[in-house]
Amino acid sequence: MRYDSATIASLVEPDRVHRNLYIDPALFDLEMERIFGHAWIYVGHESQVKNPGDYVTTAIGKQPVVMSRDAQGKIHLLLNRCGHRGAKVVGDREGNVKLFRCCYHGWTFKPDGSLAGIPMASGYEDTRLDMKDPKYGMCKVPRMEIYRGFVFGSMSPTGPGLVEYLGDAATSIDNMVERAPEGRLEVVGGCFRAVFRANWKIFLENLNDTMHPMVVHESSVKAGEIWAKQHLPEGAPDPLPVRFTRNNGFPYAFWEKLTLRGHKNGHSYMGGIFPPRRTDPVFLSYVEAMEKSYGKDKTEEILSVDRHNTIYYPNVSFQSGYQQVRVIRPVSVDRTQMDVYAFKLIGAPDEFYRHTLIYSNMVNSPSSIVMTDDHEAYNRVQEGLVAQANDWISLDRDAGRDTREGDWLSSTGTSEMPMRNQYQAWARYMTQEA
Amino acid sequence: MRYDSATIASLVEPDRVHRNLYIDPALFDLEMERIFGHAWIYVGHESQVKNPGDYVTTAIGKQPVVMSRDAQGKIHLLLNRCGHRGAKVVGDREGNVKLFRCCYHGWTFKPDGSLAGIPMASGYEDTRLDMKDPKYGMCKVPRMEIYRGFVFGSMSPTGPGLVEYLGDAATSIDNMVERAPEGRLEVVGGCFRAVFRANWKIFLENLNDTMHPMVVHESSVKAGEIWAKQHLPEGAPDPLPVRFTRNNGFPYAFWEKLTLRGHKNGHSYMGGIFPPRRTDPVFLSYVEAMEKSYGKDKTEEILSVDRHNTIYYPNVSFQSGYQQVRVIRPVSVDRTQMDVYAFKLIGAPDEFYRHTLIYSNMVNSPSSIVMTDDHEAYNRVQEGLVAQANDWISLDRDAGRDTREGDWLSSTGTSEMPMRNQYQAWARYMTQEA
Amino acid sequence: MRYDSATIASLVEPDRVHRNLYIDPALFDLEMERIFGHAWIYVGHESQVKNPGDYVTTAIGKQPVVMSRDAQGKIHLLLNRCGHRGAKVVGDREGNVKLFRCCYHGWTFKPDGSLAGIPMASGYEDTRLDMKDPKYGMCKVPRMEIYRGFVFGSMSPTGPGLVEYLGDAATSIDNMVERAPEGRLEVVGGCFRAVFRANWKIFLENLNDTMHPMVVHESSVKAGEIWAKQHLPEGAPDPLPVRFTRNNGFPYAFWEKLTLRGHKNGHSYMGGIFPPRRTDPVFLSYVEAMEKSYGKDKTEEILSVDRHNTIYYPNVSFQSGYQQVRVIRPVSVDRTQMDVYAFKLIGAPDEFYRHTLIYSNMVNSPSSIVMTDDHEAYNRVQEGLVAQANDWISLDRDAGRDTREGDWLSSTGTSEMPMRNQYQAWARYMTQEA
Amino acid sequence: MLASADTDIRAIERFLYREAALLDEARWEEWLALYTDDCFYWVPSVMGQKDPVETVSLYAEDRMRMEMRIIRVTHPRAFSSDMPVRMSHVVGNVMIDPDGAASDGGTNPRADLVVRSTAHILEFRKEDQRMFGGIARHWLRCTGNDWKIAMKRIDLINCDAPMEGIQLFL
Amino acid sequence: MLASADTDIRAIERFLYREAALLDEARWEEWLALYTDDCFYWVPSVMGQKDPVETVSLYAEDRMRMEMRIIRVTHPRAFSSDMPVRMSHVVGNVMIDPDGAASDGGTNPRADLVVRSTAHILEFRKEDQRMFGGIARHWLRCTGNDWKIAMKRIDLINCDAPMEGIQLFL
Amino acid sequence: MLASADTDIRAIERFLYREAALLDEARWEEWLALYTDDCFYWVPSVMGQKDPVETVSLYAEDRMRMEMRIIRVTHPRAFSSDMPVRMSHVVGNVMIDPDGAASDGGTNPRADLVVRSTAHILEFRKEDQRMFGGIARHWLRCTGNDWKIAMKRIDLINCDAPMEGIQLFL
Ligand code: FES
Ligand code: FES
Ligand code: FES
Ligand SMILES: [Fe+3]
Ligand SMILES: [Fe+3]
Ligand SMILES: [Fe+3]
Repeated sequence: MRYDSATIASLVEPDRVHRNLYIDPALFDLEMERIFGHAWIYVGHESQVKNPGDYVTTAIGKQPVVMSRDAQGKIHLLLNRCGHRGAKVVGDREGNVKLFRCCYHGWTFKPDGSLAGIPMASGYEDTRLDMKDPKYGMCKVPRMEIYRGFVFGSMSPTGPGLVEYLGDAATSIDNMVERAPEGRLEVVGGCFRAVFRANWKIFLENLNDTMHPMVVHESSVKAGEIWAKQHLPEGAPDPLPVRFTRNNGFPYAFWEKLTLRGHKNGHSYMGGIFPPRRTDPVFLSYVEAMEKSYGKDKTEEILSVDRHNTIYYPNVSFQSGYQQVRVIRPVSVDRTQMDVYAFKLIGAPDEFYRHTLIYSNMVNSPSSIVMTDDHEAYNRVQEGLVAQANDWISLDRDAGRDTREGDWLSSTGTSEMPMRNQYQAWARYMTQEA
Repeated sequence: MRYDSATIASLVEPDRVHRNLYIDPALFDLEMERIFGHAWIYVGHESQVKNPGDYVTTAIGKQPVVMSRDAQGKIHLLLNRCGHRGAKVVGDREGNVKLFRCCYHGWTFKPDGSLAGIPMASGYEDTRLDMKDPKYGMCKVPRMEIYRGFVFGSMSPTGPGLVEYLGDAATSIDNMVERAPEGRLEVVGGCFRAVFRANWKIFLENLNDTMHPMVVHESSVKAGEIWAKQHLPEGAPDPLPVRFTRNNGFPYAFWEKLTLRGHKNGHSYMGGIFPPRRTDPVFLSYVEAMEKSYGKDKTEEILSVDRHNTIYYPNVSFQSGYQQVRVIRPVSVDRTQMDVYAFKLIGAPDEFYRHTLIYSNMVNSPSSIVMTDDHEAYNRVQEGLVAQANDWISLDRDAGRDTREGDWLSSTGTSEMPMRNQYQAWARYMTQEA
Repeated sequence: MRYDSATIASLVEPDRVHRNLYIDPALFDLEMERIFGHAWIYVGHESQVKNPGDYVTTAIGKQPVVMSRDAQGKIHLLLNRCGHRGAKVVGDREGNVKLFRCCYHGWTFKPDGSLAGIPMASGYEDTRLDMKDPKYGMCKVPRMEIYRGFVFGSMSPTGPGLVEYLGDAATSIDNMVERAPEGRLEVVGGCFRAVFRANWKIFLENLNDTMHPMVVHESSVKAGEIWAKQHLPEGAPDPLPVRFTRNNGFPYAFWEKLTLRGHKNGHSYMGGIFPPRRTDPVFLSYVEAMEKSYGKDKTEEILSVDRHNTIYYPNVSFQSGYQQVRVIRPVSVDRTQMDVYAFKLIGAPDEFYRHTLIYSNMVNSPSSIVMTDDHEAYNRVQEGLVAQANDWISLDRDAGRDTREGDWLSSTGTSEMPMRNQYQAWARYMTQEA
Repeated sequence: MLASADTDIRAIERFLYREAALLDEARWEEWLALYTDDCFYWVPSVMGQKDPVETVSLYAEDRMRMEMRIIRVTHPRAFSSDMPVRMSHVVGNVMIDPDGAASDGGTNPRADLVVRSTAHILEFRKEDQRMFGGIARHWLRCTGNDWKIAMKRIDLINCDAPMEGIQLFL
Repeated sequence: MLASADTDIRAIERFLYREAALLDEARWEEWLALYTDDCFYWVPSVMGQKDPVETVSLYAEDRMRMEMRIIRVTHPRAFSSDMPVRMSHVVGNVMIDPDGAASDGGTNPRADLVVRSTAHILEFRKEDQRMFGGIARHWLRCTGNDWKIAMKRIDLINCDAPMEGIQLFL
Repeated sequence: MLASADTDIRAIERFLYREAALLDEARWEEWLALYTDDCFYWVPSVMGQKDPVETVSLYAEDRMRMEMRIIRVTHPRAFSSDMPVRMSHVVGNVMIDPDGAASDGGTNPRADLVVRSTAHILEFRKEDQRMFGGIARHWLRCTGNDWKIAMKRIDLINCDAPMEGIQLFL
């Protein structure tokens, strides 16, 4: 089925969306074109290509992308395709090169994608081939912008700039960066690559869905509670693994009181669910380092920004308190890959990063006792939507109660506002033919 | 390719069908809509949900379905999808619950599918959500009817009732039920799930195809014969395993004389291939139990109804003599799942059920030495139909010789009448746009 | 997307082709219809069915085909599908039969495909079925022709004859046959079946692509060089394994000087890369045998024909010097199967065939240290072409410098002329509707 | 003592390896010769199946049915096998299973010991491979100076999954 | 000397087979009882990963987290497991690994020897199977007349591939 | 007697496990050092292939070609390996094979005994895994107090199936 804009618009209502959004391959292809082909897509962090010649492979929707740093230290986003006959140039995940070299006929490319050399170039005299024509190089992703070290790309040559796009949802990124005593972050070592059998939008819905944790995560909530009851003296502070699991079990009243804000471009964030100030020695020595850098007040100001997941529509989520960044790549209408990165706060004590990793391993690993339940829930939605029972998916919770201030919608912490907000953005993108 | 009714009609002729019926995914999707979306589809047996709160998961075409029994003992057919955001509610194959609970946000549903509870329902005040609106529950399959314990569902709110639909093809079900001294049947334990790589209709064609056994099953026929020759004294009665295999090797004359009748709704049945009265002690004690319940004459009458496979178009086959029910779920145009159930005749001696299981294990198991050859034959048809040799599949055998009496067609036992009859029904369904 | 001829024509320019040619399933289906459904497709060699009743299974595009030899010694090409209900008749890869027998209902067919017998044929009296009607047999591939033992089939009843089609590109076949002292070839034993994840045309492009060996095969070139340096005295002759690997590393000047000729029907060949006359005793005794059959001059003439790969568009490549024939079967737009046969020169010393096998095992095996790099290069092209960077694939090398003589184009040895030539043929086929 | 236990297990391993080799090489007669006349071959269709008489089984074969399967598989017209099935068995983690008797499904075979092993079976047919895995239990009866198999049970981890046809013994 | 080496390896094999059996039968408490109180269970996410503290790991669990995982998996509301996961472990190629200590990722467990084996693990869930494979290393501590596992490390050959959720211990 | 047989087999198992470990860790030089100078490495392309000289083989390599393969795989420009291939070998069902000599394909290697085992090999490349399985035979030559491999033959159950490229030794 081919969709015209009117049809597409009719699939999204203020308080519900049509089931086809999740299961129709034709809509998925359109999304790759109109959303992932236009919006700012998160591709990586500067620190993944520290030195001249460093590169990593990443993606924009289904487009294979290379992020590289040239000799002058400038970062570039290239489509991973040779200008000759189209071979994927970079096969591995990361590395360092002077020149990229295509495996097929040995054309070479500078880290900025420009064509550096062709064996026996004489064969191209008086032909259409022009070595300066970027088409014969590794083509650049039309636009790239970097916000405080985080690299975004857009497949569209035109459109709002990154800063305008992020709007002041960017404050979550700001806060994550400022949480580093030296104001710099770094990706160390590997990342997680998880796959679930569900549409990518189901993941975005989940990130600020505060009605799911106590249900989906009940078994790990209980694991934390039961373990604590078995092993800890009454009223002892929760060790991190207990906190990371049992907090999902907070009463509804807690979640209802959380801040929940949605930005007009589809972004949104929710308030924090972990105590912003911990009392363990590791955290205290971290605060010390912070105060050394920023002074008491500024530190206080930074650490009091207490947010859990911040979504930058359509493909990334930041969790600043434990420095987690989750990036998705849609694979097909019913399959999505999620990459999870843990960031190191430069200037924080080494032990502090250990805690970040404990969070990653326990909460965001493919073998996590927490996240596997989220993924199973996504899969269940995809399985259930096969049923034709009803063409509509409900987004009714607290519908009609959102309050708008400027670019933002606010609501009670358990509202489905963030999803309604996402689908308004979705409809905007999807009805832009062009 | 999109099919209009005229095109579809042109694919079925009285004595042949077009190859696209088996290989075109577009036709398969239409079948799911127009046949499995309208006809009465067999979903299970009452005894699979004996007690209040019992449920089993099943399917109507590709629709995931739950069969449940409520506190009042009433049976319901529900689409396995949550009224909130569409998650599949029931993940396991069977169980017992007071309420179904969705894994995602904890909405609960009564066994009749109605919405029982929503955590923090306050969030839905003054919204479109109405807890009484079935759309927010687990939707009911539009129609359900039970015939003598066998449960059928239809995705269409209108159409002929089940009794009218089965017509007096229902007599095969009647007979299977009456074969229980207490007039009740029961599914015990598990079932077989077999998969073949062929279109679902090829299975239906096969069930009353009496020209295939001596060829397809030649190796197991020989297994029975050779084993018997090696181990049995001249003229000794066949042990069951020998009978179950060698009987497929009866001479053509035997098959030609078999009854073969086709009902206008696509159903059909063939005469029996096993001696209706056995002489072993187990069978004799069974007859005794029958006569105790029914008396001599009625027992005689029941046991003299001698039919092998009865097909209820489009998805189930009954074999009453050994209480086998085979149900298919189309998976894709070239893949089909078949579930096989063995029924216990309530009131029959335990040993009698042992014989039923011997039949199941030997004839209907995925590792059967009989059925695996049928499935390979189906796969071979699917593989062969890739060849464009000829657009038409022959159904010529005894074409033009069928005799009609009321709802029924009759023919010689080796006629392809049942397939011709199936495709007449197929064309009727498939040309009902709506 | 459906393609009209104008659109298709616009996808091929003299010096570049559109990316969709490699990735659009709709174009692939059209190719199966218009190219593999019309052109002469190589299916096998007479010696694979030496004796009456011998058969082998093969394919024309996606059509399953049987090559058989009847009692009179005549070879036939049959579609592997039963005239009854379409089952694939031949399940194994090769064998010998009096009659083919369908596994489903036992219809039998002569090696020429004609219907030989139907169990209980009486059932077909006065029906549409006519035992003489080829539709009820195993249908013949519309056309078959044999050139010097090599069997080709065409799914189109009309079109140029094989000899006209091959044109004098046939000289490469002539030469391979003449290289047998007795003028006959033979396939012995099995063949290789390799699969790569790329479009079939990428393989054809590669066969006369002389700019790739020194790059793609660099690791095996080095393997040969390094091993030689480690183990051989200065200036010692290369053992075959060294030659088979290191020769790919010849300097560009060598390749540039190679003959490269493209025939109007899409065929092409390149000059040889191995010394046409070897000095080892095996080769010398082979020359002796040749001279005994042909005399000195004719032998000289035969052995001086020095060609590497000759492509017969669209599915086979001959390498006469080591008697390698590589045949492709397109599986899907991004998957291709390649079968590799090694031929024995009848009359050559046994040892000579050993060398042929050493070549096969080292260069054309799925575990070859040479070919695996080619296949990875094909896969890389397929992976890279996902990137929308640029709609066009460059065929610029030496564009505009091809010289035409009659049916032939000539160019420098490193030109992309053969690919340009292939795509001219491609466009011709693909724009023939009907 | 431990040494002898060790010796025993080695001999048992040799015996099970031999059974696997005969299966992988389709030497059916020799394979069957490893079984007692009153043997039983059981592959349940339900995880932890109680017995073979109350619910269906993938295989529940006495010697008669095993013989029939062999006649059939080796028959020239067994066309399901005209693209032969090939198997590769790894017999892993061989252990004496003191509690093994409990899983005999009430068949109460006459045996001297129960051996438990892990079966990983790779199957090839046409152009596809599939993997079977699970727990195999052998009821072994000591006969003179060799073993015979009185009963074999294999609990496949996918015993209740939809399955394409299985031709051979596992 | 060789004989005794041989004896040892047999005993170690029996021990590892027992661990695998407890995993395959989901007997979690008994399984955990094979581990020391200061145990560490590690499945790296990078091939040849240096340590568990500088980069993420699929599993990097001390006994506390192992206990939590067991509580969770056995909890009735662990709905990810309402279609149970089943596993089949082959423990192959069991060898004493003299250099094994080097791969402890700096955790320096107190152990008497390191055993290296090849793990082939077939997993079934819903209707699918998948295979895990790689090198398993066990740091064994001798306790009276039995062994305990002070640390276990599994290097999966697909450790850095995109993966669907893994529920259980490998 | 049995004990010694037992001892032998243990030593042979250790030897084969070592070979597998070297393959899985890509320690090619050490791996090749297990082979004799006149060794032969054979993977037929046809089930039960008679010999390596009348029909093609997936591998039919003398030491020279084995060395070349190793040079190539370890060469920085072996781009087929820039997404490295990883393997995991289970060596199962190790048995002395008295009739093994018959399957030497006429190469008649000088060896003291033939060992038969079951090979289950899991391979990972890019993001996919595939499984190889079949019968491995090692022709072992006694050299002083250790073994060397004079010939290795692996009969894969999918030897004649269409295959994607195989990079490494199996
Ligand atoms: S395709 Fe990259 S150099 Fe030719
Ligand atoms: S999807 Fe079922 S409760 Fe939300
Ligand atoms: S399909 Fe071939 S005989 Fe019926
Ligand atoms: Fe969650
Ligand atoms: Fe049948
Ligand atoms: Fe090449």
